[in-house]
Formats: sequence, C-alpha cells, structure tokens
Amino acid sequence: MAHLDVARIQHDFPILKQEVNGRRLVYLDNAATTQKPRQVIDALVQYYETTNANIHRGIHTLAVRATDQYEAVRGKVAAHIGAANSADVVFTRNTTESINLVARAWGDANVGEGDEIVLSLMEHHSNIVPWQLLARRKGAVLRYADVRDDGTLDLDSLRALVGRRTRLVSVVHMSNVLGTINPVAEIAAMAHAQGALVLVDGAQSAPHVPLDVDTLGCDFFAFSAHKMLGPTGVGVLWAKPGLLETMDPFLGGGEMISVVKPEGSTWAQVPHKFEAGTPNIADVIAFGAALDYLRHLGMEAVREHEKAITAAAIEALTRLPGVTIHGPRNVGIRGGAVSFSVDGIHPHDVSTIVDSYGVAIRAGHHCAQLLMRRLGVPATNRASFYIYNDERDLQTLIEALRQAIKVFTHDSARTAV
Amino acid sequence: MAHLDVARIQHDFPILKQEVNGRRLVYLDNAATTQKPRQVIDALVQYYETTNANIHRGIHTLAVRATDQYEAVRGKVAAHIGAANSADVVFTRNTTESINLVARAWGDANVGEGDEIVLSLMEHHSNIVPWQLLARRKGAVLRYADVRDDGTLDLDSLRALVGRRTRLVSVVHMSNVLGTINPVAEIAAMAHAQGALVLVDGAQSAPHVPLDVDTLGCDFFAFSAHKMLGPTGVGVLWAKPGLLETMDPFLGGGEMISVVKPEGSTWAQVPHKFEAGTPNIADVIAFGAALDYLRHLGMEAVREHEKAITAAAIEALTRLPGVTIHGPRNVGIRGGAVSFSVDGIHPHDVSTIVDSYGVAIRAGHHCAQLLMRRLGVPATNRASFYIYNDERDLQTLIEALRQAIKVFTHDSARTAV
Amino acid sequence: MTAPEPQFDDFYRELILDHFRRPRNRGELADPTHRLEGVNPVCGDEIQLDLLIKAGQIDDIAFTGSGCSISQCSASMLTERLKGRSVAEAAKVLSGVRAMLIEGTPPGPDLGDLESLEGVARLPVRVKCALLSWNVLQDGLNSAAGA
Amino acid sequence: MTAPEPQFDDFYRELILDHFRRPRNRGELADPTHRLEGVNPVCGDEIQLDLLIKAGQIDDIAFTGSGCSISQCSASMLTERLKGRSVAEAAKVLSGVRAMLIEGTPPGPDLGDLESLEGVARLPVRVKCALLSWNVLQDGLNSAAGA
Ligand SMILES: Cc1ncc(COP(=O)(O)O)c(C=O)c1O
Ligand SMILES: Cc1ncc(COP(=O)(O)O)c(C=O)c1O
Repeated sequence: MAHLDVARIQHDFPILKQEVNGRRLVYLDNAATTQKPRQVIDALVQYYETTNANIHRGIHTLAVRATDQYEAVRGKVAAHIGAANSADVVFTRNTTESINLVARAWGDANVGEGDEIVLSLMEHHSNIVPWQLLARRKGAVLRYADVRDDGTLDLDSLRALVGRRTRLVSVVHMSNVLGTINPVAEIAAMAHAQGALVLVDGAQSAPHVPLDVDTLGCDFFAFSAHKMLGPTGVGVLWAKPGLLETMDPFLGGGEMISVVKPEGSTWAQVPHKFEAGTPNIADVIAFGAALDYLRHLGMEAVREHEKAITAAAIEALTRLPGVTIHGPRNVGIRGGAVSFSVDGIHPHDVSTIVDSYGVAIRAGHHCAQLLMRRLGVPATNRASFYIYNDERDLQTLIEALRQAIKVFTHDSARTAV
Repeated sequence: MAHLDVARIQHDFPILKQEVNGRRLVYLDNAATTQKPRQVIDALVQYYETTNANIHRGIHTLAVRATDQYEAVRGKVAAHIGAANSADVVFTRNTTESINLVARAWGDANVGEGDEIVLSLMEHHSNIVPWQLLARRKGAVLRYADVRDDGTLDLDSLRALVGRRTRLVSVVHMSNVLGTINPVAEIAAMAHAQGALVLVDGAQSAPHVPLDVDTLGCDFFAFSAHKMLGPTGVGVLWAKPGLLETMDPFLGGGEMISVVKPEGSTWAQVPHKFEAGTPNIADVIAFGAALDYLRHLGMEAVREHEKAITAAAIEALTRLPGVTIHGPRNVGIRGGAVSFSVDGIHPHDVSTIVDSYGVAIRAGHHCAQLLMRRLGVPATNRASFYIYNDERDLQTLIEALRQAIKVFTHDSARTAV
Repeated sequence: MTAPEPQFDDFYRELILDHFRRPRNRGELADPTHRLEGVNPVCGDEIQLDLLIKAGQIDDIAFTGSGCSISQCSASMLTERLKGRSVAEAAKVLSGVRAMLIEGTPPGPDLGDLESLEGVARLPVRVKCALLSWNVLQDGLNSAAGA
Repeated sequence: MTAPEPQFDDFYRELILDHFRRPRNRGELADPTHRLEGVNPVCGDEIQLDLLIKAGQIDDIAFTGSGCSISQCSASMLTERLKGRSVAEAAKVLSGVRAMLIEGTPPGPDLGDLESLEGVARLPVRVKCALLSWNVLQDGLNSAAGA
C-alpha cells in the first residue's frame, strides 16, 4: 500500500483524530459518504468569511468573486471525468437529483408508451425509482439485466434485453454493494447499436477510479461530491456535448431564464438552464478543493491503494469463520465496497457490535433491495475503504468482527465488567 | 435603532471585517443572500470535524448522531414559522426547488386543462416559471394580478381573477424588489372561498418578519436558508398538515422509498418521501444554528430594527437629486428591500461606482422581469438591509450615491488622480 | 488494548445468551383468536404474533419471525412476560416498555425481566427493532378490544 | 476619508465626460446596407447598428440604443473609430478590442482612442456591456462577407 502516503493523508482529516465509544474512529462507511479533509473545510470557511454573495447577477465585487469561483469548479469537474467542455457540467444536489433530471428533462420528451428502459438488478434505488416514475407517467416498460452469482453483471442477459424499443440503458459503473465495476464501454456500444442512450451512475466510480467519459462512451454521467471528499449538497450531471441543448428545462425559476413574459419564457444557455434558483454556491466551491485534493494524489494512485487494501480485506474476511463475501474477489474488476454476511448474526447486530469498537460499517439493504432479493439476503454488512484507510483500520475491523462472532457463538462469554 | 445590539451582531460576522476595494465592506445585498455569523460557520466546521456521516440508514455512532442533528432542525424550522408538526417540513435546495416540488408533485395531479393559477406581476421568476411549465404540461392558464402604482398588490384585480377555475393562488409574501408585504391572510381567504389552494413565497419574509403559518392561512410556504443567515443549498417547503400525504413523490431514489420491487415501489412516510438521495446534511444542521441565532435575537426585534433603518433609508434616498423609490413608503407594510432609480444613470453604472466605495448593492431586474415591465424600467438599483446594517452603512451608501451622481452630472469633475 | 471495554457487549451477551439461543414460545398456535404481522420495512425485521385471548385473558401466545437479535429477543421476552396474563396487564406492560424504550423512563417493577431491554434505549437506531413485536401486540389488543 | 481614491471613478469620468454626453453618430442611416440589432438579455442593454458598406468600405455608420453608459459609450466609440474605414480594418480593430476586453491583451496602436475601454477589462461583469456593439458589428461583417 505504498501508492499513497496514508499517514500524511490521515493527518488532513480532523474527524479521524476523534474517539468514538472510547475507541479510535475507524471509518469504513465511505460508500455512504466520505470524510472531508481540512482543505475542504477551510474552503468553506474561507468562502463564508471573505466571498459569500449570490452569483451570476451581481455587479459588486463579492458577487463577481463568488461567480468566478463557482464557475471555475465546472472546469475542475470536467477535468476529473475527462470531459472536453465545462458547459456540459450541471450542478445538482446529488446523484439522485442528476438522474431524476434526466428522467424528467430528457425522459419525458423521449420515452413513450411501450418504450423500454434497461436497468440491472444491481442498481441503487436512485437509478431505479426515477425510471419507475417515468415509466408510470409514460407507459414505458422497465427491464432488468441479471447479476451473476459471482457478483458480476450478466452481460448476456443485458444484451438480450437491449433492442429496438430500448430508449435508454442506465447502469451503475461501480456497485455500492458488490464493488463490481461494470464494462460500461461495452454496454454503451450495445445500446448505441440499437439507438438507445446510456446513463452511467458514477456515484461510486467518480471517487475511486480514473475516469474518461469519452472512453466510457456514455451519454450521461452522474455522481455526488459528498462521496469524494466534497461537502454534502452537491451532485453533478455531465451530458455528451450538444445533448443538454436538446433537453427541456427541469426546474423553473431564477437564473435559468433569458426572457420572462407573462405567457411564457425563454431559457438561459446551458448549463445555467438546468440550475434554477440560487445554487449551493459555497459547497460547489468547496467541492473544487476536494477535486484539487484528489488531483494532487492522482486517481491512479487512489485506485492502486484501494486495490491493495481491498485485496487484503477480502483475504482477511474470508479467513473469519462463517463469513461470506458478496461480489467478485478479483480486485482488477472491483472497487473497495466489500459486502459480507456472517452466519447466524444479523447485519444490524454486527454493525452495533463493531461500532462499540469504534468501527463504522454499514448494515442494511444499501438502497439496493432488488439486489438483496437476488442475493437472497435481507441485508448485508458492508465495509468500504478510501484514501485514509490503512492496514491498522482493517485489523481493527477484523478484531471487532471476531468479537461479534464470539458474542453470538460462545456460551462461555467473558463475565460482565 | 435600539432594537438590536448591532455592534455586537457585526462582531459575529467575520466577512464584515474585511475591506473591499480598499474600503470597509458595506453589504446591502441581503435580499440576494445574507452573510453568515460565526455560529453558522462553526456549526459547519463542527459537523465535518466530529459528526459527518450519511443519515437515516446507518447504525454506527456517527450516522446516528448526524441523523439526530439533521432531524432536530425540522423542529427549529417548524418553530420559526409557527408550524405544529415538524413532519410537514421538507428540506429542498432553495425556494425555487420548493415551488417546483409543489408544481410537480401537487400540480401535475391537481391542475388540468383550462384550470387557472393566479399569480401577481410582482412575483420572482421562481414563482412564475414553474407555473408556466406546469401550464404548458397541462393546458392550464396563468392569470396575473396587477401591482398598483404605489407598489402594493392590487387586491381588486386579484379578487376579480380568483374564481371557479382557480386551483392555486401563488403569491410572494414580501416582494424582493418593492419590499411590499402582501396581505396573505386576506388572499388566502379569497382563494379558499373558491376552493383554491394558496402557496406563499416566503423567501423574503421568513428572514425578516415574525411568522405564523396558521395566521397566514396558506397551504404551502416556501423559503431559503441562505437568505436568513444559513448556508447555501438549503430550502424549505412547509405544507399544511395532511397535504404532503396526498401528494405524489417528486424525485425518486434512496431514502424516499419503503419497499422497492422491479415493477414499482412504495414510499416512505412524509417528509422523507420528498427527500430523495443524500440530503444536504451539513448545511441543514448549520441552518439550525442560523435559526437559533434569529430566535435569540427575536424576530420582533429584527423586524423593528429593519423598520427603523428602512425608514431612514427611504428618507435619505428621497433627498438625493433625481432618485425615485419604487415601492411603498410606509414601513408598516414593507420590508427592507429598497429599490430605486437614479435619473440618467443606468443601475449597472450606479452599482459599479458604489462598489468602488465598498458598497454592495444589486442592480438589474432582480428576477422580476414582469414587474420591471410594469414599472416601466429596464432595471433598478436595490439596497436591502439586515440585522448587521446600521446608520453608518446607510451613510456610506448615500455618500457613494452622491459620488455616482456627481460623476454623471458634473462636467467639472475632479482631475484624475 | 487499554481502551474501555465496549459497553454493548454486555447488553448483547445478556440478551443473546438467553432468548436468542432459546427463544420462548416460538411457533404458531393451533387455534389463535388473533394472528397479527408486523414488518419493519427499513431493516426487514418480521414478526408474526399468535394470541389466544379468552375472557380478557391471554391464555396462550406464540411468535415466529426473522430479523436481528433485538427484534427476535424482544418478541420472545414479550411472550414469556404476557402468557397467562390479563389483557389489562398486557396493556400496562406495553406502555411501560414503550416509555422505557422511547422516553428512557426507568423500568418499573411490572416489567420484570423486560428491564434487560433497557440497554436498547441507548441505541436509538435499534429501538424500532425492539418495539416491533410490541407494536404488533398493540394491534392485537386493539382488535381484541374491538371484537 | 483616508481610504484610497476609488479606482473606477477615473475610468467612468474619462468615458462619460466625452462619449456619454456627446455620443458620436447616434441615430439611424437613411439607406443602410446593413441594420443589425443586439440585446443583452441579462441586463437589457440594446444596440442597433446601421452600416453603409460599399466596395469593402464602411462609408457610413450610426447607432441607437439604450442601456448602461458602458454599452452606449462603446458603441459611440466604435462608430467614431470605424467610419470611413475598410471592412478589413474593422475586422482587425474588432479582434483587437476583443483581445483587450476578454483576454486583457494591452491595446495595440490601431485601437486608438478605444484604449480607454481598457479599464472595463478590470470589471469582468461589465465586459459584456462593452462587447455588445462589437458583437453586433461582427454580425454585420459576417453578413457583408456573405453578401
Ligand atoms: C421573493 C423571492 N422568491 C424566490 C426567490 C428564489 O430564492 P432561491 O434563489 O433561494 O431559490 C427569491 C430570491 O432570490 C426571492 O427574493
Ligand atoms: C451506486 C450509487 N448510486 C447512487 C447513489 C445515490 O447518491 P446520492 O445519495 O448522493 O444521491 C449512491 C449512494 O448512495 C450509490 O452508491
């Protein structure tokens, strides 16, 4: 794990210095949201202490400064995902809103009665429910590609579903439950061959792997700042050049208009057409600091670090009695979200017990009920890693899991303290 | 102006200590967004340094802590507007999104072909465009109540428009251009008598006047945290008890579901049904600190302070040569957003010149193009006051305006420095 | 390790060593007067409660279900505490459990062994697990009262 | 006041004392070969530019419009600088003005008095006001080239 200077990185994260339940905090819930480095927190403070103003309309110094800082982050986002134009970057609240934006602003105009949208059984609810709502509005049909027992996407099943009636294929890039990285370029080629567009849910890939939207070949790419060192309240929707221009507005209001008349209005240029009302200015600017931080580390190094710790985690977990891992074992095709079950212990019990050792993991359906049903489990435990996690964190997790197993399996428990 | 201890308040706002263009910053663009007190900035830092976690689903300590802090703010919001139940408070990004939420989640189901929505000519674009989009989707008709020459809403014209076909009356509580406070209770009675619902755009009232949604009698109330000491990225939609339950979801995704099945899903309880995806957790929690700050000052005292400084501003502006004020002069029926024109000087020129004296005012159409047309001006200047503004700020503004007028009206300008 | 002993181990140990491994009254009744189900959609916990109520008396009671140890142990304890008791007493115990779990009220003497659930009140996110079977019981008492 | 003299006063004074009070070539041409309009929807500035182009030469030019002093003065300066010049020279001046306002390139000698617009580059939010008439001119040159 020499790809990142983890000790130095940990030093940048104030929250990691705190104790939880009298223990060192071991934060392994990074697929839910990541912690924030000092640089990001400082950017927020700096913004509110020196710049804060509403953007785009103001002529005074603070308004100009805030507008410049806000707009500059679009360029950083574009750079992070290999996009050519920052005008194709729309700021939303989160991945969920980005996908809903496409479902309304593109879907309502392009999906009709009997048209099909292809998803997969490993999608997050945020990449299912917006399409269910669209399907209900328009009489469209949803189709779900299967997941193989090894936790990879069943490409044959996907191929069989993509056809003449398919308008959109919307798939997750990296599963938040299984860790699986899907072959998006291949899927995009399949979809495009049938004239369908492709949306990629990048909520778990944007934080963890080097990205290039051209290589991915998708039409839409959605992700969240809060899962990649940035503040809560900022999401991104990227669209292929020219695509946003063809779309109807999503939310109406200030900032997104050109001329408003009683009977109707004309719209501002993209991306502003899709950013109605006062945006989350401060957090977008602080997200810029998060992107700087990641660029400084290098996404290749981030990926290598996570491959190493994920491989170690899979190995250590596999050695624990009664532990089953859900998802591929080969770290070449997966990221650092590691789901597992422990025989005879409900995930909620596991989570509560390891929490008492300062270890934060997630237990539940991970907003992926279809996948839980496919896996045949009510819920799973999930440990997910990021740049500040190291071998010691992993060891603490394993030790805490050992205790949980002990509590549930040995009558001969230690006497109460 | 003894209602607030302004000197002490100023001390709480780090940004006010800075110089702009070599001058003391005089921030008079509060209707666009307000500055943030130390307490709010500290709450953000505190959250990210000790609590940060995703909410609602997690079992670990940080997740529980974050969930509790987030949910506690609903109660503070309810208290601020006199609402009985915090479950009727939905967090959005801003006022604009709150209104769009109603237009989609209530409007799409309740407004049909030929139905009418009554607005006024003094609405902000955010309370116009969502209804234009709804009208286009549903074949509904928009009607605009007139504004009188004195800047008040023409209630007779409104009354004449509200009839059998009216489904909704949506009006601004306090105009962001004229300062006018509209008699919402009277309007609500009119609307309810015809079976129409009432939405109140409280973006400018929630920060500035004591509120009680019961007394207002409205069905929906929308506002933004960033205009009331809170961070950017947080808005509120309040709905009358029972109303949210009857509404369709707006955005689909994580958090807002109960059970997800391939063919369709069931929804979480309100308000969660309307908060899809990871919310803007940190900023909602910091908004709690803003609400605490206002509660501590007392909204009655805030209102009295603003009445005093607004009266002084109107008097001082009226005495300047060539200055015309748009909006009521009686501070009993208006707030502290003061729009004015200066003969022969375009507002953009005024704004640029006063900015060089450190004074931030806004120039433009203030997202109210219909009102600009009604007033017969392309744009106005607007100074808007808040709790940290004092007589000295007002004097600096007046002095800077004097300079602007001098530059434009005297051939005998001082020689260049 | 010099860090303090994690506090929840004990709580779990107490619960689990007993009710989790040897659940009381687990199964279905042959002729229940009331059969009620409850699901916690958030975490998937499920409980089915069978009641045999005659003349204001809970003559027999049984549960089945799946989910975390807290929901299952709580159901087991419920059946143990209320078997053979009057409906009136059940209602009293029910409100005592609710007060303990939701408001953190210290358990009164009528809760008996149920006081060992008190630790759950310190785990707010798990309270709904512990309450599940009690909410199902409430439905049962309501329909018994209605009948 | 001991604070430094605000820097934009001078900029305004220079512009305004001259072109704002005595705009050059304000009005409409009787027989323009090209009449073009531009609006800045964000701030409402409007410019109408009339051109009389014969044999690659701008024989006459005039403007009307409304808006802030920067948009109106810039238009006045444009007409003064380009009246009687060749289309080729106009294109050169146009790109010089753009470079100065957008990229902050110091004005070359061919800009002449237009160099006094340089101060606008320090006011990024006002650059579009200064550029409005030049963008309209671009449309005119394009259509002249197309004709
Ligand atoms: C009266 C009024 N309504 C709506 C808005 C829109 O608020 P936001 O931009 O926060 O959505 C504003 C502020 O710009 C306003 O003043
Ligand atoms: C794969 C995936 N998609 C979508 C989301 C939704 O992200 P957000 O809650 O930020 O909208 C998440 C995270 O929860 C995710 O992991």
